[in-house]
Amino acid sequence: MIHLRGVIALLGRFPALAGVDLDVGPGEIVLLQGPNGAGKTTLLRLCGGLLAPSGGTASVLGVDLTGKRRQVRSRVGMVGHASGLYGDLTVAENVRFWARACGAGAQDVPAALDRMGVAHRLHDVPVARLSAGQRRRTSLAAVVVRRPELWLLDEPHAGLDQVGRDLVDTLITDAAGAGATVLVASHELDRIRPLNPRVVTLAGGVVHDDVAKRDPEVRGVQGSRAEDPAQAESAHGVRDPGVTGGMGAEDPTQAESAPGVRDPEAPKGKRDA
Amino acid sequence: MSYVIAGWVIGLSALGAYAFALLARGRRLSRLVAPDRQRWSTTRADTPTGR
Amino acid sequence: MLRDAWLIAAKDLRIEWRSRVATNQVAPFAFLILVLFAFALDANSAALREFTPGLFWVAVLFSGMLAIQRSFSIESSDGVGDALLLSGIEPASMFLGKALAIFLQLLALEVILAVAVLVLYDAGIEDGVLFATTSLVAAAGVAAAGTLYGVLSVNLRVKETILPLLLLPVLAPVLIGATRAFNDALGTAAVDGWAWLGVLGLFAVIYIVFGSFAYGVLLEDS
Amino acid sequence: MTVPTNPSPDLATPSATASAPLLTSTSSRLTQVLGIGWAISVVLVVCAAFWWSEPDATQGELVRLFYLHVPLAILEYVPFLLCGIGSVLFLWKRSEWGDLMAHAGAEVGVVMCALTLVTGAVWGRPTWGTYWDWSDVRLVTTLILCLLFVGYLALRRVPGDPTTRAKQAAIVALVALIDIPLINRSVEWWENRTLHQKGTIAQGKIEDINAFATLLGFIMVGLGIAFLMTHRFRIAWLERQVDRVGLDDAIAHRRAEAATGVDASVGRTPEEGGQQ
Repeated sequence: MIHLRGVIALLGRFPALAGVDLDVGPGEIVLLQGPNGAGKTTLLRLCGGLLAPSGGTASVLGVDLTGKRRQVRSRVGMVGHASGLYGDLTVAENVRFWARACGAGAQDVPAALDRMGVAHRLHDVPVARLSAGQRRRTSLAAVVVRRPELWLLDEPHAGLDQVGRDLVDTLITDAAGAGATVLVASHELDRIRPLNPRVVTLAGGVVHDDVAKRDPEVRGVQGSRAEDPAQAESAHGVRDPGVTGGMGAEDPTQAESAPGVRDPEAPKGKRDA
Repeated sequence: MSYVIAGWVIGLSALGAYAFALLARGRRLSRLVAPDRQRWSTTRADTPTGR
Repeated sequence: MLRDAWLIAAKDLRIEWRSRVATNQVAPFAFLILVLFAFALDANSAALREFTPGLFWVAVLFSGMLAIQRSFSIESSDGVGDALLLSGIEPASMFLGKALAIFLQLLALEVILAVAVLVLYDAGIEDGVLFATTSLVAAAGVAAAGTLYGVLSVNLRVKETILPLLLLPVLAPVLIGATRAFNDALGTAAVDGWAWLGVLGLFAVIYIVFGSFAYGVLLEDS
Repeated sequence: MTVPTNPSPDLATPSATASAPLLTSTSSRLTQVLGIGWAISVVLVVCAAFWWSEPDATQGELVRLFYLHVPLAILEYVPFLLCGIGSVLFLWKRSEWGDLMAHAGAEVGVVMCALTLVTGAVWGRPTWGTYWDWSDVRLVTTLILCLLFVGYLALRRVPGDPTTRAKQAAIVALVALIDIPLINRSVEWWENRTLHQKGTIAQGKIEDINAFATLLGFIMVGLGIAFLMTHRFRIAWLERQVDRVGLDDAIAHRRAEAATGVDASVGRTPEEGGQQ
């Protein structure tokens, strides 16, 4: 689904991504974490075909990003910090517009709004008058109607109440269960951990740490209580409902101090996806 | 006739000033770039000229 | 492709209708320009009548500039620019949709301004068909060129200043041609207005075709 | 008048000493030849214009300004045309070379264009009794051409991603070049409104002008354009190199952020970095 090799992406003259290597397969849930400015949002935008790589090779959904990026765009669903909604249009008009714009029928719109728990009385309210949480739910509904093959979620839980957060989690699990790939950038590890994601840490525009690339022993120690070989598989994306521990109980920052993964130039273990 | 002289003086001095400004700018900039990346300063006289 | 274009145009018009920026700000501004011309020409009724065609089109261009900026400011708000790119709509459809919405707004502006000059400047229409056709074709040209330059400047920090600087010289043939055609339609000078309409038509066709191709290049900016 | 002062011809520079900054300018053997040729031609044209040619039958002494003005007015289109070719090359093949040539062409063209307007106005004052005449097609066309490319250069100076800016500039250049014939035709028709008599240029009394001096004038302006374009192109190329060196540093710095630990980069947002 996603194959990045030495990808460099510039924001103006600033190299937001300074050589990212990442491979993600279908059905995987990847949690991107890292400090502010580590390049998480840029990586999501790049995978969505919104940003051209300035160096390296990148292919997403089988499309080379240096070429026809537009073929990727219509197949991804992206929720970012901005809502992507027109403030002067109502909730229903917005979702209907985006559904039609990406070629989906407008008949799925009520179902999508229901699924994201947007109350019926809100359908005819202009988006500008919604609260941040309601707006986020509407944005997610606009993505749901697209049935994307790749989900790119940037802080999807921000501004949502407990019910909304649970809805997002269900959305992520269902999407991955249906074979779609999900990339989530989030600081809320506690929230994501039950979904058993593959944790990728970005820092300084490169992949600082990737659970899937650790040695089995290190992964065993870092990973969870289990020395279970299935744990490695779960990190590779084959969803194993039996394993719920995911990253395990240790402080996630410890992962960054793992030996041998510090140098971003170090040879990367290949994974097939 | 004074108009003719004025026209020539304005025209030539403006071109000259622009040319000197370009040369000065080129000198300042070329100090910042390694000589081996200035293709015209190596071994070939036929350089990219824009023509 | 035309379906997508209409989708975009309908969305734009709906937003304009909701927000009332065009009716509350752009149209009064256009009217204000006409009033200011009267002050500038020292309340000289004869001069105002004679220069009605030129004044009319200058007012259209300046207020049209506001409409173009407004049309692209709604696309730069709250991430909808990215969302529109992600929708996978063909750039040519986006261009035609945005241009169509701007075109219809310009037409509405022209109607208001036409009524205003007929009343305020005491202008009289001699050739109604030429008047209407010129308004249509000139608006199409301005909308096409304006859409192209609107998307070009939308993400620049200096968009308010760079758009008129780039666009107004390009629109010079439209100003000349539409003014001359109006000279004929309003009977203020003996010229062949229909020949000038040809220039306006050529301008519109060139920029609609060029814009449809160039819009995609400009969208791929990030 | 603008002989490159660099004493060492680059052809003689051995590769062993190439690293020594013998040449710290945009000059080369080519531009030295062009520059010297240009200086000589300026002297020749001045002599031809003021001493070797006779006053014109209709214009009198004023024709002497024509040997500068006419070549400028005609050859000003060459840099703009190069700008257009460069823009097409960039859009078509993503040629960086084309992009730099387009930028150079636009700037040299605007200088030529402005000088055409100034010399034309200075000539118009004694001829028509006014510096400016709206009924002259070439005056108005040249003015709009100048304004179009002033806008182009303004866009070029807006800071931002070089590739984005190059694309936008290329589109603007093509729009301007498409617009020029339209403007020219419009102004020509428009001018007929008034009964103002046409300018002498429009009637094209080339035979009255001293052919030799005119030829020299064209050579002079042509050499000038070649000289200026070469230097301007190299400046654009140097600027791109400086930019690129900065970029390599930035990437190295960015990677170092990761190597020195995550804490170093906390609080640094892409937005802040993008403005540097």
